[in-house]
Amino acid sequence: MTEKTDRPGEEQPDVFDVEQLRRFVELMEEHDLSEINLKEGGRKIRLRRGNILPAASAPAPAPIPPAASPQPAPSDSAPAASSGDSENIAFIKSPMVGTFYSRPNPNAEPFVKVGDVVEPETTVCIIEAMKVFNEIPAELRGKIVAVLVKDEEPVEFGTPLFKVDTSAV
Amino acid sequence: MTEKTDRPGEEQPDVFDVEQLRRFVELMEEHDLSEINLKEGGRKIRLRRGNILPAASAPAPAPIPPAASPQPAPSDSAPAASSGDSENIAFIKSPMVGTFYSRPNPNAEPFVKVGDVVEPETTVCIIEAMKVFNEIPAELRGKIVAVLVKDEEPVEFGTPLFKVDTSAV
Amino acid sequence: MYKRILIANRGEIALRIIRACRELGIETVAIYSEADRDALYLRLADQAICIGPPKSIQSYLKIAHVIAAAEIGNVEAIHPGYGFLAENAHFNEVCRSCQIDFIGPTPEAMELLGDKNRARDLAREAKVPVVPGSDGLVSDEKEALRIAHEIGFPVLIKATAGGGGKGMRIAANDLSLATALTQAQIEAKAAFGNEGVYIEKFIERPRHVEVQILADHHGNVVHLWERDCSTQRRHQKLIEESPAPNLPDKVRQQICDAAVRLVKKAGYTNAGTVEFIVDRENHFYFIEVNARIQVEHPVSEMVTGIDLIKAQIQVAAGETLPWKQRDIRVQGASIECRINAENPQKNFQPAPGRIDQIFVPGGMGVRFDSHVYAGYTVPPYYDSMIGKLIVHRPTRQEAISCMLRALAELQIEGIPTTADFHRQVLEHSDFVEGGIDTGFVERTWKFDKG
Amino acid sequence: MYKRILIANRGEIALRIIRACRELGIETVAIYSEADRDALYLRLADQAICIGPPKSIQSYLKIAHVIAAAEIGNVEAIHPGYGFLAENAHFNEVCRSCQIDFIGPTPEAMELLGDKNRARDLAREAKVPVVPGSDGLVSDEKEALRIAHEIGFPVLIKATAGGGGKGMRIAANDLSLATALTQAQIEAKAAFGNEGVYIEKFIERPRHVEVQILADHHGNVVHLWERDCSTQRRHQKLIEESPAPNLPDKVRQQICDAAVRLVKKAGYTNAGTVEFIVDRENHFYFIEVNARIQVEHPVSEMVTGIDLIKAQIQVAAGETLPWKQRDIRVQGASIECRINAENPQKNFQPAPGRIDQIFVPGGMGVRFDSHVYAGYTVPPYYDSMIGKLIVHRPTRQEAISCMLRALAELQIEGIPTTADFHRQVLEHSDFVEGGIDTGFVERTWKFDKG
Repeated sequence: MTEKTDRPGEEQPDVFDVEQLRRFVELMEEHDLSEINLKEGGRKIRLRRGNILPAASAPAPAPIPPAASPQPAPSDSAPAASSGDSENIAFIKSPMVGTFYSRPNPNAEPFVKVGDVVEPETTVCIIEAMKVFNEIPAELRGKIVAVLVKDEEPVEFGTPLFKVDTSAV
Repeated sequence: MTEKTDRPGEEQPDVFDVEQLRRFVELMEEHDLSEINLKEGGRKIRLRRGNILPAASAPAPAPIPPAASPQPAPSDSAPAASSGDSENIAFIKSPMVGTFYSRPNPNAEPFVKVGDVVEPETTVCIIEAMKVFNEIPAELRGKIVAVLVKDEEPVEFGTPLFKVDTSAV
Repeated sequence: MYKRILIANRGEIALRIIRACRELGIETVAIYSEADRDALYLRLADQAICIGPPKSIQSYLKIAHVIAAAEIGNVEAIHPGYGFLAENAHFNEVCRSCQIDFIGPTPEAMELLGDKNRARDLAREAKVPVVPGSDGLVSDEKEALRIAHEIGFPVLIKATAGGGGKGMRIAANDLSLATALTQAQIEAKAAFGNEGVYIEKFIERPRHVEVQILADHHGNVVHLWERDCSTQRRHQKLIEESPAPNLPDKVRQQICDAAVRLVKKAGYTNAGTVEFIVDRENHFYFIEVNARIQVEHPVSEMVTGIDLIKAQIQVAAGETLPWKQRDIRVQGASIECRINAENPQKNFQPAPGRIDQIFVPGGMGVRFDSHVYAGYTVPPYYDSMIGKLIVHRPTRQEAISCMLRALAELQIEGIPTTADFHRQVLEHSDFVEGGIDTGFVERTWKFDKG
Repeated sequence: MYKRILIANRGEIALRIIRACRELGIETVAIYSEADRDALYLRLADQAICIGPPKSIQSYLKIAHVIAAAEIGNVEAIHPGYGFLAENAHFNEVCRSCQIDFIGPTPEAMELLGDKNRARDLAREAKVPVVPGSDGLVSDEKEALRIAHEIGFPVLIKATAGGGGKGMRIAANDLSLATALTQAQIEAKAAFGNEGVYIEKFIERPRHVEVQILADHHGNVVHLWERDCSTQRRHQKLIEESPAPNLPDKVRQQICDAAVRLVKKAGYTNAGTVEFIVDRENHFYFIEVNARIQVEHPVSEMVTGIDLIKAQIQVAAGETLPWKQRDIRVQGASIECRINAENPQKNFQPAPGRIDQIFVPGGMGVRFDSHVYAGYTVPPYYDSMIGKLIVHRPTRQEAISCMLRALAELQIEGIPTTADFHRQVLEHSDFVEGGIDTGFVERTWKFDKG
């Protein structure tokens, strides 16, 4: 941002701002980060959470194969949309258990396809549960990079449905 | 307080501000942080909490008091003589379970007392087991610094009997 | 028999049901909230489906999500366990409308027995004793006296709109009754804007005795004898046992027969519990029916040898009960201690957190039903029970000795538990002698006011 | 009754004995080698004494050290468990000379039964069948034929100086007998410099059936029925059960009666096991007596409800057996799997090391006797058994289902175990049908040659 500030500008909180740190920590908790490392010029913030030696303190799961969940379990707990592995990649996740439909009816076009740009209120799919067809909004803005679930596939709460590039808009 | 701060603005707390630190620590406790590292120009704060080392992998013993062993359990497994806490301090340990006698008979002088210099073959005490009186040799060379067991006290295998300064000879 | 069922619960009871299913060769679908994602018992299920965030209201209590999981899991039946949706007649109805068997009673039987007044009426019809009292409201002293003389002192005057002890008075004789009546009416009026009160017999130092019932869909009802659950704190059961100590055989038989009569009258099916209070003279009074499996079911399993969860599933699938009443005999004595992640020093405040280390008790006569392990984190969202320690020995005295040694063995590090408090209770002479009442724990141990 | 006893053993059996003592109100002194210093079960003892370095020969087998520990621990009796000094008649003698009760038989009975020839003679006197054969050496073909016809083919020709299968031949008829005799003599001569051979009946595909005995010091002897331990690999028992499947009631009764006759004849006291082999026609033959408690004792405890370790202590202290034979009834079926820290993929090579994580099976019908826990390191100095998984259900079929689900639950990380191999055995149709023989495991699974 600024080239060289030992001296933060008006709105810029300094590194010792507890409220800012609290927001970082909440961010870490929300996303189960173990470390944050920030540095700009002489300013540097580094935060670490949890056990330092994770191998010993967090035993690996039992050797039997994990109970069949059709999709890989998402690692964070944000219910609908949250940032993914890279800064600009996010996922639209299923807010409920049910069956995924990419289009309003078998003869229609899909709600969205790769390359489409979605707005938060754009309907991206239908999740059917108990005979109710729930239209699912994107809840974020970005470009669809991948559709992760096939038509009529069952999805759990939290199953990633679409991969979205949020920098592309 | 500090002579030369990069940017000691009026309201800006310096790194030594206890109230600020207290808030950092509260933040750490609240969120189970193990470390905070802050740096700005020459200002730097680093806080760490909890066990960094592999405490997690070696669980502490159960909370019930350890089963009564009359002496503190020695931490190494050398049977008779081994180096102690300092390089020149060694212990003569009991090579068997039994009852400790410091003297050949109740009217005699002790085999050794504090200040005596012992040779490896010097008899330092008797351990009685099954009515057999076993003369115990020092098995090292040094000056007796302390007698760690009282007459007729029971000893286990490995119980330290004498503290010996091996540099004193 | 079912091929695949869904378990609409979590923790030890979910594991308990998975165990029964594995032994029966039935596949299981487990559901879990995000807070339970890492629980090891999920790995023992054939499929595990995440149904929502940690809060129960958004996950384990969310009927639409549970049903949707049953649909995508392709199950024939749902076992609700205890708590959560287990006694929710609406959920029970929804299961039926979706053609999924609910492993429990019908919605109608559940609703009937869930209404305390209707259950009480039903008990009267089935000649099951209920706590004697006025049939309706009592307004004047004369009527109050007549009723009190009829049912015998001491009597309890209770506000019809009441709750929390407000508008409640005990009267031991004619003189105090008049005062108590007026006071209760004034207090009730002030507290609830309704001065209506009624009178019932005050049962002093009652024991809590309950009868385990099993009923199939072919008209067969058996009981698995009784449990004594008098060791309570704030109406929370701490220790349960079977048989009830010092209960005369004749009374035991009468209570169990009464429970069967009531359940038959209600057209009840599957497992259930009929709860009674028993006074110092061994008169018993019906209180309510729990239309589900209960936490304390293992003590009945131990003394009868019958696996209640398996029986629930078999009965729900339409099988006939394989036992006649005469086949069901009590052998020895069984005790259960509920091990809770709570701090007895701090008024039993729940203490969720990470279990750093655990040594699980074992050996002759010991059963530990628990989903926890070293490294497991007890989440703060649900109840604090982390396991049930159950013993079964030939005599009650041996069962107490066995429980004491098992409690000493149960080493849990990282969070406080109630294990040590249980030891104090089990070593108390009143408990050892048998027949304590429901007020025993609170009279004997002083707790900080929470 | 004793106030304080010493446990001259380690691991699960030490914990088993501590458990029994705690329930009886007896104080315990545990001994340990430096390799076992951190074991949690030591904390359950009232005193723990280090008696030597890791190697058993310098610690658990060192009589002087064990006795010295008993002296400084001020105990009245020693329980030897199994293995180590449990069947050492000299140790037994030393205990007596030190006025410390040995919890087991007298040294005389131990010595008598420890000598296989004397035990075999005793069995004949007690009219207990032994494997038929020549009374002494056989040198010519004519005599060999006479004996073979007397005892019936097939017969086994064995070198008197033999061992390891050398000088051993099986003959199924007259023709092969002549050849076999000559070959065995030549081979024996070459291998041992002694051509002496004898003949005994060859028992094809035998089952291993053993009878649990309890005898007090007042002439009372009872049996706790039989166990089947035919699931073996290299003469190591893997799975034990009670009752023996498919054993006719009449034979079961005859075997148990024979065991009692033998034990009475030997003047035996305390717990013991009389071992038999049973052929395909259910003829049984005495093999030997194990003058101690055995690893597999829990299956008898489960089906009879009798705590054998407590009984051992009570009998040693001079109490009279509280049961008559008619009081001891078998209920249901019990199976035990020995869980060893071994790698079945590598010819069951012992695999000591750290147990990073363990989930202990529980629930209805499951007992796990083990001293291990998450973070425990299995030392390389002793046998590889880390626990015994035991189930007890109304029928054998249910017991197998229960064991299979318990084995699936038993999650151990960090070291390989035999748990999965047990599942294969329990799922094999020959095992499920009951009545496998001692060669079953080695015939059915091919192991790498170790």
